[in-house]
Amino acid sequence: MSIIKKIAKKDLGKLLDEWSRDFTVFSPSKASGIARMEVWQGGEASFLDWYRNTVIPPKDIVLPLLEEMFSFSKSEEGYKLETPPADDSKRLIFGIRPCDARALSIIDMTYGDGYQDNYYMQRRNNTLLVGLGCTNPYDSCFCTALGGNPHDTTTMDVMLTDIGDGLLAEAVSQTGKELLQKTAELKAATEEDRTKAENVKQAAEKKISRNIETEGIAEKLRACFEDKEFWQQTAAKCVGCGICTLLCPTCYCFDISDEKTEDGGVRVRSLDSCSFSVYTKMPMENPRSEKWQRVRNRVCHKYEYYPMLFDTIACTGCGRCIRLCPVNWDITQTLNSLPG
Amino acid sequence: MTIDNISHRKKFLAQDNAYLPHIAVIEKIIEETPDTLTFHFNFKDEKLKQEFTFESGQFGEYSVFGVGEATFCISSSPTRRQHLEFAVKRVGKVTNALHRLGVGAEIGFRGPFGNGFPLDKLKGKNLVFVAGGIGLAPLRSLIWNVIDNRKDYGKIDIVYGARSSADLCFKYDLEQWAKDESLKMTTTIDRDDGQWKGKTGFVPQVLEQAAPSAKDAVAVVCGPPVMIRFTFPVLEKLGFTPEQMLTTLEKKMKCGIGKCGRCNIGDIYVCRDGPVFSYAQIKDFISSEY
Amino acid sequence: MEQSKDWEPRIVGFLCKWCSYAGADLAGISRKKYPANIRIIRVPCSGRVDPLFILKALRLGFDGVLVSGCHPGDCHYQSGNYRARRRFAVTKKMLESMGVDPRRVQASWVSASEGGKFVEVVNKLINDIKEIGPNELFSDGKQQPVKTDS
Amino acid sequence: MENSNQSKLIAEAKARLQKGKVQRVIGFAQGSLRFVTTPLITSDVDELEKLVINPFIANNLSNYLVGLEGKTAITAKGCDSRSIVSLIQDNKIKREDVVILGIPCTGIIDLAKIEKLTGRDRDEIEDINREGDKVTVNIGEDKKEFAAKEVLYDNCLHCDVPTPEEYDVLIGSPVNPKPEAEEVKLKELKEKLPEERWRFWQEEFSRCIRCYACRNVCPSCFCQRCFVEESQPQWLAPAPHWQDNLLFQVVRSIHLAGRCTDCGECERACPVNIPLRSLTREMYDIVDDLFDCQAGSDKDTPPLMTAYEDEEAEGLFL
Repeated sequence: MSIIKKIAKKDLGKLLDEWSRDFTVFSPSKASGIARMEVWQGGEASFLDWYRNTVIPPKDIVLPLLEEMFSFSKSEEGYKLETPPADDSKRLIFGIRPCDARALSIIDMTYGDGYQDNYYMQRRNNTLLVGLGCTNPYDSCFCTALGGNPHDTTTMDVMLTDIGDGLLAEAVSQTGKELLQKTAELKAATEEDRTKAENVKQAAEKKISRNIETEGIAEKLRACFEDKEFWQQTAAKCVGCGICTLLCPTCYCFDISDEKTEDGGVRVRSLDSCSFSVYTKMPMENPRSEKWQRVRNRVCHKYEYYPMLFDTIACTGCGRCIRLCPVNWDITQTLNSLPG
Repeated sequence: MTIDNISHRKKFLAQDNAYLPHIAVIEKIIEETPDTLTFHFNFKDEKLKQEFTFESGQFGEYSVFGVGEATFCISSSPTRRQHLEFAVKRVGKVTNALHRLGVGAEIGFRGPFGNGFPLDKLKGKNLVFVAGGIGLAPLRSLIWNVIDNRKDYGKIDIVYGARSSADLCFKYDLEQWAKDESLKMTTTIDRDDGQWKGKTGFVPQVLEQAAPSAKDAVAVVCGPPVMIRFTFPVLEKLGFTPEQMLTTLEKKMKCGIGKCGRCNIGDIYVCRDGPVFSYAQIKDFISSEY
Repeated sequence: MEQSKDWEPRIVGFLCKWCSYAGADLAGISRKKYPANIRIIRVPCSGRVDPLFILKALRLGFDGVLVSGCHPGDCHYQSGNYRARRRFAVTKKMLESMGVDPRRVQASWVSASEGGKFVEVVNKLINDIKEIGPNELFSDGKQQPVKTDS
Repeated sequence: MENSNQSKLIAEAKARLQKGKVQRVIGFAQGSLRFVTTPLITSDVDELEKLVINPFIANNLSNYLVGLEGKTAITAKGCDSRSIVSLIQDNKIKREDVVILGIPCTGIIDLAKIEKLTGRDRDEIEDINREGDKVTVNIGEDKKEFAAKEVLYDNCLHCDVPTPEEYDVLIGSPVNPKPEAEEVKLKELKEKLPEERWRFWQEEFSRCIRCYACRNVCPSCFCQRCFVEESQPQWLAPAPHWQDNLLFQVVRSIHLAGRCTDCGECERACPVNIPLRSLTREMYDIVDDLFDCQAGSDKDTPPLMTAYEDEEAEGLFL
């Protein structure tokens, strides 16, 4: 029997306060000048008034833009390396959207595969996802084309549906079940609430009109890999910046660099982007020196290579790359116009 | 390539954090060419020094702390484990920093990473090694490996070339191999430079003249991309099938373990699925992304 | 600004090799004393000084930056110092508009024979910097990694 | 900017492409999102039907000109025409290789401002109409009316060149400069104490994700290799520390001295809302004050930083 409870919107602040005792709670905020997930500061949960999605995807909570991998110091005995203390704090992301939650499961595939990426996995395993379904998706959203939907529960622990005066909370995972059970304040949802939620879900899904045909898309991309003219034309207006990758919830590529201090230094990793020519540049050559090659790599990585490797398209249709692109380069248009 | 046939990933040795280097000490430096050095090194940790194993063709991520990391294959053979070796051409930030180090300096090493040469598939075969410039480094590990287990293999042909006689690497090995009657060694330089008494001509042409038989043979190719691109067609002409041609690829790498993204050729990650590939695996991509 | 008693400003000077560097040299030869707080980088011409150099010096924590070249009209390369003048002017104005004390970044014309002027310039810069205190523009409380790449 | 202008633009572009006078046309087309336009770069005559002129043609398309082979017809607003001239001054393009289809412009609507004023996102708005100095916004039944100066981009508020100065054809009649409206962001920043100003920028650049959109959309940032990509020496940590983010942007602004035409493209592109134009505008004013320079106003003068007068800026030197 699934657990379904109701949270009155006016009590949401109190609920987040309560959860903040056991978790570092992240919730949507514009305090930094941009919509992103930030540590809950208490007070009224007013973000429901404006929140559609964040600009910075919530992946940055488990995969920060910048992190220290280890520090090194030199003494007479030689170099000594030290990793930062393991971060095993429990986190809870409140209000993560289904597209962004599913994106984490896509990053898990790479970071959990073969050699585990401990830095990421530790944070990921300690992070609870309390998702909030979308009632008002953007015109750039296309999650439904990729097997998701505005109330998809994949990888969530708890899923919330906005039913007007309150949020209907449904446990998805065992952890989510435990969370809801031990949260004292919650009332059980009524049959009427559930009907309302069902209607909300259906209405939201109908609002999404952007679409791509994913059937056979990996094969199509493979077939046009060598079609230089197509990719050049496709890439013509792209300015080659890193917005679509750095702010993509599924993009995980990074750079590693050393930073010196007087007596040693740190090795850091920071998110990187395949849109940059230096990304693949070696001193003597660069296999993707041209913009069209980089655009092709970005598209193919998501829609061809990832399906080949993990049987999953590495895109969840969050639409950020379309919304935030300074020249409105639209990946759905490219995918819908593949030759052949 | 699907998830099933990339299962040759090796278990990482001794520690969980694959991003954390082992400290190693440089024991000897050999000047190969004016811009290439070979470093002999050993791990500082005694236990690791004893237990470290690798396969020919595998690579490591080498750190100069404060400058960064760079990728090089292990150029010594696992059959000769007094120390490990890698060869560095001075081309960028990290390689320049390595060239400034002296004997006794400490570096970081992560690895071994990558798949290495499939020895089980080479056993009993005739082997044709084709290398250019510093591309001999990974092949050298395999060549010594094969020589040290000579009875396991058939005929051996080596074709090695460089731009000029001064650019030939591992001259001390070349001399030994030239004397070794169990193998056929051909060394060439691109253009006659006045001092060179041997063959001249580009590696692919010299290979074509040498014309090793494709029967029961595997060709192993490594060198600059342009040499690789011209060598495969020659091998095909000589009757080698794409499955009979192996190469080891070089790409910009950061993590070495298939996470950071940049070394892909299509859906193949050179660090994780390679660096050793058969031509059959990469021929779809080689013209446009390599 | 709180500062420890023994704080001494660290200054970097980009000196044109034809005039100001020779001027500094002259100051040394003629035993004119100037503080050891200045680290001199010889440049082929003041026109070589990219605004980036100035910003990088501040980023590395230097408390002041001096750019010095030949007097207008005396450039070994005809117009290098004129170009330096425009470049330096916009750099200084830009930094000022962002809230950097303009005294932190100064420029001078010092010829090869003006050893005395070089000493004056350095002393003035150091006194100015002592007045405005250490460069904390790029610090944020935490110790920041300082990259001292070649 | 009426529809007849759009037809005229299409006709002019077609004529040139059909006759082979140009190899391609660069203009604006309706984007894939409501109100948003997108650059159209095409050599296909039929595609030219997609060209639009409307109050949302924000991008500075001159950015695409550098490195193109052959001749190009390009639509250009006043500010864009200055960027083109600036590129000619810098010898990045040749005047004879571009056919400038000039578009007189009375200002571009800043959708972010409308979103802020209405509390609704762009895609929740049905319609936006501009007539003269009035802009009406329809949200469902609700109709809101704003003065144009409330919803135009900041850099349009005291635009010096509403009508392109350099063009081959002018699409429509010239328009006059708008009366100036106060720029709130710039004013607030100028009122801050020096130390507050620096901390303000520290705060702003803590958000920077180093996507380099500001640089990549900038027509004046045409260096083949930017200093941020140098590794020997490495001027900038590759990781986005605010210090390096700020260093990057200050140096970028200085490198643009005499080139930046105040088109505002960097600020528009920034995904994390850093008010970059407050920096570039500062530089625009500095070169105006010091050297009476308005970037891109005269294609026959050398670039600001390569020229000099015998006596200038002397007060700044010891």
